[in-house]
Amino acid sequence: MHQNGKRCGGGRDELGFFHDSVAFMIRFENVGMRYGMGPEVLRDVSFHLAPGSFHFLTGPSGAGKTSLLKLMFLASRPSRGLITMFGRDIATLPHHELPAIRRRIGVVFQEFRLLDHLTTYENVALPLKIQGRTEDSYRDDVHELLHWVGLGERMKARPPTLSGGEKQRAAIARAVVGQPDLLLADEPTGNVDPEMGQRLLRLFVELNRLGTSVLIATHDHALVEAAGAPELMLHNGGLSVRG
Amino acid sequence: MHQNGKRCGGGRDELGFFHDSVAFMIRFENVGMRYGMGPEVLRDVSFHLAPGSFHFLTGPSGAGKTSLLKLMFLASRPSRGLITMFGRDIATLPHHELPAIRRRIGVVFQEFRLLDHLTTYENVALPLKIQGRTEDSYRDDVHELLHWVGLGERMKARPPTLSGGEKQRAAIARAVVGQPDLLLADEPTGNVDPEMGQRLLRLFVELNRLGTSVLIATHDHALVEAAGAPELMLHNGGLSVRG
Amino acid sequence: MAEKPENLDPMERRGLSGLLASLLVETRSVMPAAGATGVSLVLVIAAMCFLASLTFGAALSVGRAADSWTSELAGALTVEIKPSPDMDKDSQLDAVMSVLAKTPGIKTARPLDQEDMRALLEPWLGQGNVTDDLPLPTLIAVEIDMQSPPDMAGLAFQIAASAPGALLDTHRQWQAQLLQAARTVAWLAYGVLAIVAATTIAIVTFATRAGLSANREVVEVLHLIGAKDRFIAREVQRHFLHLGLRGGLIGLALSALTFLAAGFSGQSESLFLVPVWGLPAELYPWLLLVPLAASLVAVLTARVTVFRTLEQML
Amino acid sequence: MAEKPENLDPMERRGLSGLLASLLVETRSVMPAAGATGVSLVLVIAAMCFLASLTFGAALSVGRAADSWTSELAGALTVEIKPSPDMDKDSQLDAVMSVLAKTPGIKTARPLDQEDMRALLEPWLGQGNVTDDLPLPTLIAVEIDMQSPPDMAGLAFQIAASAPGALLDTHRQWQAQLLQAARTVAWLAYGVLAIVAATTIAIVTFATRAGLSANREVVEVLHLIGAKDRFIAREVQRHFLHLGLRGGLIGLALSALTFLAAGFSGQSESLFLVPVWGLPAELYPWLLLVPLAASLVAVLTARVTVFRTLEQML
Ligand SMILES: Nc1ncnc2c1ncn2[C@@H]1O[C@H](COP(=O)(O)OP(=O)(O)OP(=O)(O)O)[C@@H](O)[C@H]1O
Ligand SMILES: Nc1ncnc2c1ncn2[C@@H]1O[C@H](COP(=O)(O)OP(=O)(O)OP(=O)(O)O)[C@@H](O)[C@H]1O
Ligand SMILES: [Mg+2]
Ligand SMILES: [Mg+2]
Repeated sequence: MHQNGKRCGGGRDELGFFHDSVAFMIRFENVGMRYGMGPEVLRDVSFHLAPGSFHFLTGPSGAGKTSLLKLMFLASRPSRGLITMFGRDIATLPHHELPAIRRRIGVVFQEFRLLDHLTTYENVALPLKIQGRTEDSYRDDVHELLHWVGLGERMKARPPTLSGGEKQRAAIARAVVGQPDLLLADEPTGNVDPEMGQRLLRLFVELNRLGTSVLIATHDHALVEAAGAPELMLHNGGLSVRG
Repeated sequence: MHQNGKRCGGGRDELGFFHDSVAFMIRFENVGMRYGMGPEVLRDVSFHLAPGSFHFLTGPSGAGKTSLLKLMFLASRPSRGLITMFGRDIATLPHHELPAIRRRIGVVFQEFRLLDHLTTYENVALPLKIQGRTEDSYRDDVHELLHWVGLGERMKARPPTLSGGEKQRAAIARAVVGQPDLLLADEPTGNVDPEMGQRLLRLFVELNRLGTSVLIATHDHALVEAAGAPELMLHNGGLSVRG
Repeated sequence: MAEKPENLDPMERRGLSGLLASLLVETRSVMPAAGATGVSLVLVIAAMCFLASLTFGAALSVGRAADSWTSELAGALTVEIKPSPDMDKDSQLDAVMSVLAKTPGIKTARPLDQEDMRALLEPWLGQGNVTDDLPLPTLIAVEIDMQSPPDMAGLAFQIAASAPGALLDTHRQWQAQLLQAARTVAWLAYGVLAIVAATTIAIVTFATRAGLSANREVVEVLHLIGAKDRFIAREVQRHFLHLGLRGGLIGLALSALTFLAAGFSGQSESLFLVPVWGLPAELYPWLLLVPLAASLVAVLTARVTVFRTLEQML
Repeated sequence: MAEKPENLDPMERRGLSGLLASLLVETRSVMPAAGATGVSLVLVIAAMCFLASLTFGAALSVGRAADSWTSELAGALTVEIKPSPDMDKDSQLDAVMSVLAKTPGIKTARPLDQEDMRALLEPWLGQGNVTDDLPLPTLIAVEIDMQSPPDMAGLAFQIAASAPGALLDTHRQWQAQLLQAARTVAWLAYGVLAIVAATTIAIVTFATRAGLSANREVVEVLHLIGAKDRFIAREVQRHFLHLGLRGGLIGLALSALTFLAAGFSGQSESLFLVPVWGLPAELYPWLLLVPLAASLVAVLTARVTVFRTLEQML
């Protein structure tokens, strides 16, 4: 992985924004992954992402994009290889330090994974609530963000009554509300119209400008072209880089 | 709604393929719909679809595409107006005749709605099983269809272990397996790559050529352009037609 | 991919064993095989059937004990003959016995001998105190035929007339109290049974509904792709019949084992009315009613709930 | 959209009533308020607590009745004085009474008078048959202090020596049998209690786990967005504490009502050992243990299950 333009930050970056002063935000070395006894979904994947970088992750359906993201947001372990996140080898990380790392990562799940019993507002505020912040300190921010993604009117609706695209935008809002150091978005524009897609892309770019590293798995070529950011391409379990 | 090219069948169509010899497959007249006490999601929607036609349904996220489809696959009732399906007024249709009508409609749900405890094969075969057909009579067809949508290798996997795009393709396969008279697809290509999207479009076109009326709700402009079929556009609860 | 016909239904076997297997083992249906909620439903039903079978068994044997005891008690009379200066003891006895022998509806009449009297009185008078010179009344234990009991008033009159000092004691004083006791114990047992049965029904009902809510998505999808209400209901019922029977039989087995263990533990003497413990062998088959009832409740609940769900659905 | 601060937590009230309210009413937490599975969990816990409270109350009062009855029985002795040609009745009595008066550990000693004897014997001998000329032994009812009982062997020797025909009867024959009966009934009550308690624990455990499986997605999402295990466990525990307490208190209220109704229904005479029915007022507070135990079981199950789930998760 090499630098590309402004947004794809250099290897050694001294932005005071980051908690560790490490060279790489994420580093994969010869990572392999399989589900159970199945075939290897990922094979010898090696790359690194610098702090403040912006990348897309592409590949045909079933190529392993979601699986790769799962490794990054610590939802599953690799079957081999080394993964370093924020300068820490995640294989040796003690269990109680994982939540602190997860809080630095915002995730847009491909299946949204909103909590059906909470309102849209509560869903989006959840990461802040979990960090122990009081509602007074974040209420206005959350409202503003919800309006930005076009959910100002649906703030008190519960996810089952949202349209597909509304759910997706709520999921995006939840992922970015905490201004994470790393944003992982899995197909974040699959259910919204192109205009809304461009609007959401601006949100990601803005976030990136404030220091967040962004990685977006997508099939949407228009999005990739509009952003002009480098592309990690998965094919047959292997990773190659373009741009 | 007016005829467009070959695929958008004329008002009065005498294709022997259809069980009723009616002019319209679907006819909406001044249909309005609201959820509970909320605002009207659909307002004064009037249109008709001829047998054997092919249309897209577009509109911004939250415009009411899914709501409109729900009316067509008999999942909810309009709050006002008249809906005629296959020549029958659905408001006066006795309860026990609804299953027969539903069987003539194939639906790709936006949220897939596969049954998690059945294998992909069983999920896809379900509409046939429900019609009382024996497994011997459909096994080969289902296998062939699964291979066509690229799920040949994942036939025995259960939905929770499928990737997003794989689930979507399974949902599509389930909708088309019974060669329905009407296919309603809600965002059927949101989770697959453009190549697969084109492949799936070919499937729909093929089905349409065999006599199925097709209505696809989508945000994917590339798809709409590739098919060149007329577009129903939802905006602010109202419907307009292009093409 | 060469597809072997290995997804042929493995339960296609026929015959009685096939039927049994298909009742107990989940056949391939469109409902989810026992998942987390399925398993816990089975266990809840098992636990409730265990309790209900224990109570049912206990109530059955208590009820039966109380019944037989009541009829025994009601069938027993005593004739007392006080010593009289006007007639000697043996003549008194002979006169009364001949009256009893002539009366229809009397099964047996047996004068209590010295030994019986001693056994009766010694706890109260102290060992060795019941001596031959004690001027005790003569007692005759009379057993009547409960099917065609004699006319009590007439019998009492005839006995009093037959010999001076002779008196028919119908044990009224004792009987009132003891019958009341027996009735109370039986009522108690049935009351407890009613409470446990009601609780079991409530729990099975709610557990079934909870189990169904996990299957709501399945029901909805089946409905939307055109399954008939009856098809869905049949599938759901069969699913809950399996769960109910499996749970019920586990509970039944546990309770039968408990009764057997208690029976073998040797404490099988009867304590007042309560047979401590062990169920009479001929009552075991009745326990089968419990899992059947539980399954029925589960199936009916599932059926009603599914139809109600489907009705709301359009 | 002008947002009023109406989504302020309505449970922010403080104080005891606030605490109680927050225990019973679901406070706004990240766990789903009682949905379908929540409601059925509450009802299952309520039903089981109802049964368990009934059994617990019954076992408590049976146990207490058996205890007091046992100690009454064990604390009672009888001295029999048979008529003797060597000493007249009153001297015999005086001699024995003075021995009893001197012996430490004896609470009271009371000679039974003619009335007592008649009451004792009439059921056996027939009314009017216990006449003054019946040469009955004299009986003295002795009540001993169970805390510091007298030396039985010594006492028996002294009594026998004090007057010819005097004998200490420790009721051994009766006692053995009756104590055995009391003990059996008490054991039975506790055995039933144990069975019901075990069943309750099993059902609450499985119902809780079923309830949790509905919340698995919530737990997983919280985990993935960085919630600490302790936070998740605390939320889940609080949720199940609410459900458990709510169910437990419903069950408790139902059982207390049942006891009260039974108490008022007038059948409050004691039947053998079984107090039929009604719970002594001072035992009601003990019933509180049942919902507390049920909530504890629910909370612990939830805690263990959540931690196990989280451990599997990385
Ligand atoms: N839990 C699982 N168990 C077994 N196999 C799985 C599991 N999850 C995914 N797979 C398989 O691994 C492969 C990669 O899946 P993944 O979800 O990573 O694909 P993807 O690139 O995200 O695809 P899509 O664009 O369709 O979402 C697929 O073939 C999928 O069937
Ligand atoms: N069950 C419901 N209860 C209340 N409101 C609902 C419900 N379902 C949808 N809505 C609302 O109705 C509007 C239209 O929803 P619908 O799902 O039809 O939109 P859509 O056009 O399919 O959008 P998308 O492209 O995002 O899927 C939305 O604002 C949505 O929030
Ligand atoms: Mg994916
Ligand atoms: Mg939609």
